[in-house]
Amino acid sequence: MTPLDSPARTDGSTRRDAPAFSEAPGLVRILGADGAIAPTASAEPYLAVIDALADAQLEEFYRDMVVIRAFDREATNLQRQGQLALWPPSFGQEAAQVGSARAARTQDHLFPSYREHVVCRIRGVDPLDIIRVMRGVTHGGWNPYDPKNGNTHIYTLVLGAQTLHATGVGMGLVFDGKSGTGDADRDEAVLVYYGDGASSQGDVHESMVFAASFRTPEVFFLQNNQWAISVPVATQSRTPLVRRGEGYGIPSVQVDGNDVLASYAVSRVALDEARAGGGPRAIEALTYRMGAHTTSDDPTKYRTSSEEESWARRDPIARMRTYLEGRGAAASFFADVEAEAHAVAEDTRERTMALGGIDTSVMFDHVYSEQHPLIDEERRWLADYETSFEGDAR
Amino acid sequence: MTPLDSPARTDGSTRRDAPAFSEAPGLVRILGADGAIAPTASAEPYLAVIDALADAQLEEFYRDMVVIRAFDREATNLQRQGQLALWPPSFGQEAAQVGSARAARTQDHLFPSYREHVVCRIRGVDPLDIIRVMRGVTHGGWNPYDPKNGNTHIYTLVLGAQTLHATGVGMGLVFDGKSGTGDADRDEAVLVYYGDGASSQGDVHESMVFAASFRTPEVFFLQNNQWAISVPVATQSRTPLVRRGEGYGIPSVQVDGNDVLASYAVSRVALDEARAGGGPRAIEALTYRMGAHTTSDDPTKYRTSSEEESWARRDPIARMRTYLEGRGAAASFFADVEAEAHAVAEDTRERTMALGGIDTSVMFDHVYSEQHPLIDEERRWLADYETSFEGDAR
Amino acid sequence: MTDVTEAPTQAAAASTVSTMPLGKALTAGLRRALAENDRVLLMGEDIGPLGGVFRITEGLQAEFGPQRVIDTPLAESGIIGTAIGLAMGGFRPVCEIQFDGFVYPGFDQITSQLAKITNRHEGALRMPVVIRIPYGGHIGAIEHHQESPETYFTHTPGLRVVSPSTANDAYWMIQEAIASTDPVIFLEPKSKYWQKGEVDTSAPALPLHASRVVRRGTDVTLVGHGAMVTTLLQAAALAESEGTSCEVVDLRSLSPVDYGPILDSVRRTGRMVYAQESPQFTSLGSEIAATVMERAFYALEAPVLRVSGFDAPFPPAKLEGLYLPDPDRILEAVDRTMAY
Amino acid sequence: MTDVTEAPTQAAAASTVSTMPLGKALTAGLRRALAENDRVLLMGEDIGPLGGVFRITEGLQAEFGPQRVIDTPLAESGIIGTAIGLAMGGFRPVCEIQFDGFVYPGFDQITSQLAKITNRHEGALRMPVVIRIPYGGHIGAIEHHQESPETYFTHTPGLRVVSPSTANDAYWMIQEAIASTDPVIFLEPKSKYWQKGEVDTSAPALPLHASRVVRRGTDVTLVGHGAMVTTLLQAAALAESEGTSCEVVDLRSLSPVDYGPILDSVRRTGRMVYAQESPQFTSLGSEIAATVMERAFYALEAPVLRVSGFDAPFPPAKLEGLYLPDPDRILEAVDRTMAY
Ligand SMILES: Cc1ncc(C[n+]2csc(CCOP(=O)(O)OP(=O)(O)O)c2C)c(N)n1
Ligand SMILES: Cc1ncc(C[n+]2csc(CCOP(=O)(O)OP(=O)(O)O)c2C)c(N)n1
Ligand SMILES: [Mg+2]
Ligand SMILES: [Mg+2]
Repeated sequence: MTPLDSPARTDGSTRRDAPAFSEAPGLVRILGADGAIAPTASAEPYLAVIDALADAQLEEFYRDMVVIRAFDREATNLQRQGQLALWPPSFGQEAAQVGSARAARTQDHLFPSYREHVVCRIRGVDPLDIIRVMRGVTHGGWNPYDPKNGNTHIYTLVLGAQTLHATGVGMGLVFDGKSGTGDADRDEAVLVYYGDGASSQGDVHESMVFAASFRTPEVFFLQNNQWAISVPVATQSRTPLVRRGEGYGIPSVQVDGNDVLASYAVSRVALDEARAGGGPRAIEALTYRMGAHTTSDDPTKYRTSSEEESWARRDPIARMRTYLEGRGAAASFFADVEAEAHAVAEDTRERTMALGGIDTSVMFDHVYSEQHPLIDEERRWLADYETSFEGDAR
Repeated sequence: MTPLDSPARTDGSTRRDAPAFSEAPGLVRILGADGAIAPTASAEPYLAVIDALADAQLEEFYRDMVVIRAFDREATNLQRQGQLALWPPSFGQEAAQVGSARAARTQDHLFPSYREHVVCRIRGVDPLDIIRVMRGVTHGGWNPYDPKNGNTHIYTLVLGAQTLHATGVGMGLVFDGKSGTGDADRDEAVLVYYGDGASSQGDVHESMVFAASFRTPEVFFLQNNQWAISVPVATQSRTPLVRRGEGYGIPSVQVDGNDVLASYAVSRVALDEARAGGGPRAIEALTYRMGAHTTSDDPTKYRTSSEEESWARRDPIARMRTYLEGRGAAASFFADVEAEAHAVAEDTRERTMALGGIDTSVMFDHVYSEQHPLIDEERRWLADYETSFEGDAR
Repeated sequence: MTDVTEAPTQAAAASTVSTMPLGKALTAGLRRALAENDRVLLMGEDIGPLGGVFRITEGLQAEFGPQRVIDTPLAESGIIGTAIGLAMGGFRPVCEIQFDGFVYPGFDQITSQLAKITNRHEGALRMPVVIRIPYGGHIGAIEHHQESPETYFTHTPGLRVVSPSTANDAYWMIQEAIASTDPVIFLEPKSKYWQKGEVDTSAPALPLHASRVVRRGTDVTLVGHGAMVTTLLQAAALAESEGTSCEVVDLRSLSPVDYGPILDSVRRTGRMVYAQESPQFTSLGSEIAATVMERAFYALEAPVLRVSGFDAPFPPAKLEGLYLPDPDRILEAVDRTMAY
Repeated sequence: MTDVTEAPTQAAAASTVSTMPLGKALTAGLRRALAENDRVLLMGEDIGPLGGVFRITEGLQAEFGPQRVIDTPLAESGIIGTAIGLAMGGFRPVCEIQFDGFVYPGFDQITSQLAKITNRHEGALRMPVVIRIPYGGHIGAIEHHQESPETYFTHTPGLRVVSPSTANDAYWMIQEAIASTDPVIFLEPKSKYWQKGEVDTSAPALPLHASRVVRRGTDVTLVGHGAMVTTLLQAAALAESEGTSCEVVDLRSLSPVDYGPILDSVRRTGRMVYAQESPQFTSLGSEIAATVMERAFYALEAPVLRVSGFDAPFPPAKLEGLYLPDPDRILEAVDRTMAY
C-alpha cells in the first residue's frame, strides 16, 4: 500500500493536532495575539476602516464578545441540567462573528448557520429564541422579517443549504434594484455564514456559481474553526479554503478570525463592495472552536489538549481586552461589561426556566399556509382522540 | 433596475455570441489554427512529449478524428431516419477527445460523459454499443470491465454524477496501492470527462473535494465547448473554468481543445503525474460544439452563424491535416483515412439496420443481482399476461 | 380545497374559448401569470432564448425580459435553493426542471427546505414556489427522461402536487399553482403536450385540488392522473364495447387527494382500478387503494386493484410499451375486479 | 429471499450467546465483516477517532486502520458517489449517514445511480454498497434528527431496505446486508441503540428479507418495524389485559416485504393494524395495507388500519410524544378494527 500523507487518513486512528494555523499569504490581521496593533502587509488597506472607529464602537465589540460568551456558557449549563436538548457553543469564535455582524448595515440580510449566537443578538434577535430551538419547543425561533430581528434568518441545520437561500435573496436584490445604486446607506447586501465542514457540500458550490453568475451583492463568510465535529479541516481541503472562492472569480480574503478588528474591517469592505454592485465576495476567517462541537460531543476523542491550549493563547476576548487596556479603557468599563454579562446569563437562566410548554397546534397549523383537507382531518382526529382521554386514567 | 452586464441576462432575449474564445494566461497550444507549430509560452514544457511521437501516432490521431466524424455524421442521419431516439453529436470536439483518450494508458479507467464517442472507440468499445443506447434498446451498452472495452465506463446522463464514481475508483486505486508505485506502465490512473454546463453541479465540486483530500490519481477533463444546450459558458462562470480546480489546490491547465497535439500532451503529462502519486489534475479544453446539442436541438434559436463560422475556421481536423501535409504525409494516407471513415459509416448503418429488438427479460433480470420476490412475481405475471394474448386478435 | 379567489377571474368579453395543445395552454397560462403579477418569475435551464426543450416558455423571455424569464446555471439544487431565497424576497418563482429524472439533485432543497420552511417559520414566511416537471413516458426517450416521480413528493408533507390532463386544466392549474402561497410540484404529462383541447380563458372550471369525474359509468371506477387519464378513457370505451360500464375520475390533485368524487363513485360501483405509470411499491396508488378500502370497506365488492409501471427502473425505450399501463392492462384488471 | 450462504456461518465452540445493546451488536457485526473480508470498508462523517456520533464504529479505525474506516469530507452525495466508484473497484463500502434528515443531499446518487447501476449495466456491474442510517424519533432531538425516510427508498426499484429491531438481528442483518451484492439501505432504530438483547454469534436466526412473528395472538395482527416493534409489543400486552389477543409481526425487511407471515396471520385474525413513525400519505404502510387487502380480501373482517406519524414535518421534540404512535394510539386502532 502507498504510504499516505493525508491527515485525513494517516492520523486517523489516534487523536491528532489540526494542522498549524493555516495562514495563506495575504492573511489580514490587525491585532496581534498579544493585543498590540501589528498589521500584516495585507492589512494595510483596511487600517483606515479601523481608524475611523470611535472608542464606543471598539468597546461595543468587546462587550458583544464578553456578553455572548457568558450567555453561551449559561446555555451550555442549562443543557447539562436537562433544560435543552442540545447546545452548540460559540466559545472561541466571538471575534469572527462580532466583527462581521457589526460590519453589516441595518438593511442587510444575514443568514447564520447554527452557531452564530452573537450575530443574532447583535441584529436584535432575542437569544432566548435560540434557546427555544435547542429546547425543542420550536424549529425556527423567530421571524426574520419582523423588524426587531434585523433581517436575520433562522438557523439552518442541513449544512450549506442556507447559502443558496442567501444567494436567492441576493438575486432578488439585483432584480429589484435594491443594491448597486451607490447609496451605501440604502443599498442592501447579504451576509451568509458557513463552516469549514459545510464548505464541502455541493450546495455551497452551486451557491457560489449562482452568486458569481448573477453578481449578487453577497459576502460568503466561512468560519474555519479547524474542525467539523471530529474531522480536521485538512480533510475538506489541502489548500487554504480562501482559494475556493477565487475559483469562481469571487474576490476572496483570509482574515484572522480571532481578531475582531480585522474581522470587522474585511467584512465592512467586502459588504460595501458587494452592495455597491461589485458582485460577491468571500472571506475565510481562521478561528477555533474552543469548546465541544455540541454538548453531545467529546473533543478528547479526537484532538489534543496541547492544540486547545495553543488556541487558548489566541483567545479573541483576551486579545481585545489587552488592546483596549492599552488604549486606556477604564477599569469601570470592564467591570460594567462583566456585570452586564452576568445579568444576561442570569436573565437567560430565569427566562429559560420560565419557558412554557408548546402548543399542540404548532404541529399542524403551518404545514401549509392555505387550507389542506388531510391536515384538517388529522388535526380533528387528534383533538377528538385527546378528548377521549379526558377524565380517563390511561 | 440595475443595468446588468451578465451575458446570462442581458443577451438573453435574442441569439447571442458566446464570449470570445476565453483564453486565460497559460493556455497551452502547440498547433496554430493554420496548422503550423506555434507553441504558446506555456506549451514549452510539453513540446518534448510531442517530439517523442512517431509519425504513425500522429497519423493515428488524425485517423481517429476523421473516422469518428464520419461515424457521428452517420449516426445523426440514422436518427433523422427514425432509427435512433436521439443522437448527441461530437462534431467539433474530436481533438480534445482524441488527444486525451490517446494519452491514457491501457490500464487507466475512463469515465465519459455522454458525447465522447471517439474516446470509447479508441478504448475498444464498439461504437454500435453507443448506437444501441441511443436507439433505446439498452441503458448501458457495454461492460466497462470486459477487457475489450478498455476499462471504459458507460455514459452517465445525470450531469456530473460520473465524476464522483471516477473519484471513488481513484480512491480504490490508492487504497489498493495500484498507483504511485513509480511504474508508469502499471500504475493506474482515472480520466473523467464532463462539460462546462456540468461543472456547475454540486457533484463535480464534491468530486474535486474528495479527489484532493484522498489524492486520487485522477485527471478531470472539462470540455468547455462554449454551450450547455442554449446557455453560454459565461452563465456557468465569469472566470475561466480552469481556475475552478485551483480552488481545491488541484494543479490545472487550460488547453486549446481543438489542437490534438496540445490535448494529447497536457493529458499525457497530467495522467502520468497523477499516476505517479502526485494527486489529481484538472484540464480545461477550449473547444466548440459545431453541431446541435442533440438531434432534438435547434442552435439557430440561441447562437449566431457568425459564431459558428468563426469556430469552423478552427476546425480541429482541418488543422491537423494541414500540419500532417506540412510534414509530408502522403496523399495516399489521406485517401486511406477517407476510405476507412466511409467504411466505418457504412458498417454503422448496416449494423444499425440489422439491430434486432430487445428481449423483455431486460426489464426484470438485472434490477437486483440476487433473487427478489416482487420482481419474480411481476415477471411471472407479465409472462402469463402475454401468454393470454396468444392466438388472440387483441 | 384551495381558495381560488387569488387566481385571475376577470370575465373576458365575447368568446373566450379556443383550441390549443396542452403545452401551448401552459405557455398561455404562464404568460398570463407573468403579465398579471410582476413578482412572478420563471427560472431554469434553457428556458430563455430556446424556450425550454419542450418550448413551453417559448417567446416569454423576449416578452418579459431576462430578469423575469431566467436561464440559470446548470444545477438543480441551485435552482430550487435560490428560488427559495427569491421567495423570501417576495418573488413567486416558477422553476422548470428539464426532465423528471433530473429533479433528484435538488431533492434536499425540495424536501428539507422548500417543503418545510413555512412550517419551520410557524407561518411567518411563505413559499409560493412552483416546480414544473415534465414527467412520464410514451415519448420513446433515453434513460431518466420518462420517469414518474410523484410519490417522492406526495410523501413529503408541506408540498402540494398536481397534474393537469387537459389543455384547459393546464392553462388554469398553472395559474392557480402560481397563485398558491404554498409550494406546488406541477407535473406536466409530457406526452400530452401536443394533445389539443379547448381552453376557456374566462374562468377556471374547478379549484386546483379538486378531482373530476370525466366519464360516467356504473360497474367499475377507474382513477388516474396525467397521461393515464387518456389511457383510462380508452379502456373505458373498450370495456363498454364488452359490456362493462366504467366511470373515470381524473385525480388532478395528487396531494392532497380529493377523495369525495372517488368515494362517491366507488360507493356506487363497488369496484375500482387505479392506474399509474410509476412503480407500484409504496406509491400514490398504494395510498389511494388503502384509503379507499378503509373508507368504503363495506361498499367494495372487490379489492381496489392497481395497474402500474413495474417495480423496475423505467426500461429502455423500446420496452416502454410493455412497462406502461395500456388499455389492455387496465381491462385485465377490470376483468379481475369484475370476477370477484 | 437472499441467499445467505455468503454470510459467515462457521459454528463457534462453547457458548456463542451474550447480552449487549443493539448499538454494540452493530459494532460487533461490523467488526466481524471487516475482519472476514478485507474488501469491506466503512466510510462517513466522524466515524474514525470519534467512532460516529452514536459510537457505532467505536474502536474500528484503531483496529482496522484509516483505509478501512474512513473519515470523509462532509458531503453526502460525495460519500455515496465515491462509494459507488469504490464498489466498481471491487470494494464493499458501508456508508454511514449521520442522521436520517441528512441523507437527502445524496438522494440523486442513491436513486439515479446506486439503485440503477446494476440494471443499467445489465448485471455486468454489481453494487454491494450498504448505507447505514440511524432513523426515527424518541430521542428528543432537534429538527432533521428524528425522521423516518424509508418510503423514499422502498419506492425506488433496485434498493433493498431493511431494519433490525433486536440486538441479534442487528448483529446478523448488518453482516447479511454487507454480504448482499445489491445495495442495501440499512435503517437503524436509533432510539433502540441502548436496548439490550441476546446475541448468538453462531448462526443467523433468519434470512435478511424474512419477516418474523414475535408474538402469537388470535384477534388482530399488528405489523411494524424498527422501534415500532417495541411499541406494538407494549400495545399487545395492554390489549391482552383488556381481553384482545394480538399477534405481532416484525417486518425486518421493508423492501422486499415478506408477506408470507403477514398474510398467514391475517387469514387467521381477519384484522390488521400497521404502525410506523413516518408520515402516512403514500407510505410503506399504505403499500402493505393495500396489498394485504388485495390478497386477503375475503379473509378481512375490517379494513387494514394504519397508525402513523402525522402528515406534517416531524415536530419540535417536545411534541414528539404526540406525533409518534404510542401503545394507546395503536390500541385505539385495535378497538376500531374490533368494532367492525
Ligand atoms: C448535510 C448535513 N450533513 C451532516 C450534518 C451533521 N453535522 C452537523 S454539524 C457538523 C459539522 C459541521 O462542521 P462545520 O461546517 O465546520 O461547522 P462547525 O460545527 O465547525 O461550526 C455535522 C457533520 C448536517 N447537519 N448536515
Ligand atoms: C442533472 C441534469 N440536469 C439536466 C440535464 C439535461 N441536460 C442534458 S445535456 C445538458 C447540457 C450539458 O451541457 P455541458 O455540460 O456543457 O455538456 P455539452 O452538452 O456541452 O457536451 C442538459 C442541461 C441532465 N442531463 N442532467
Ligand atoms: Mg468547523
Ligand atoms: Mg458544453
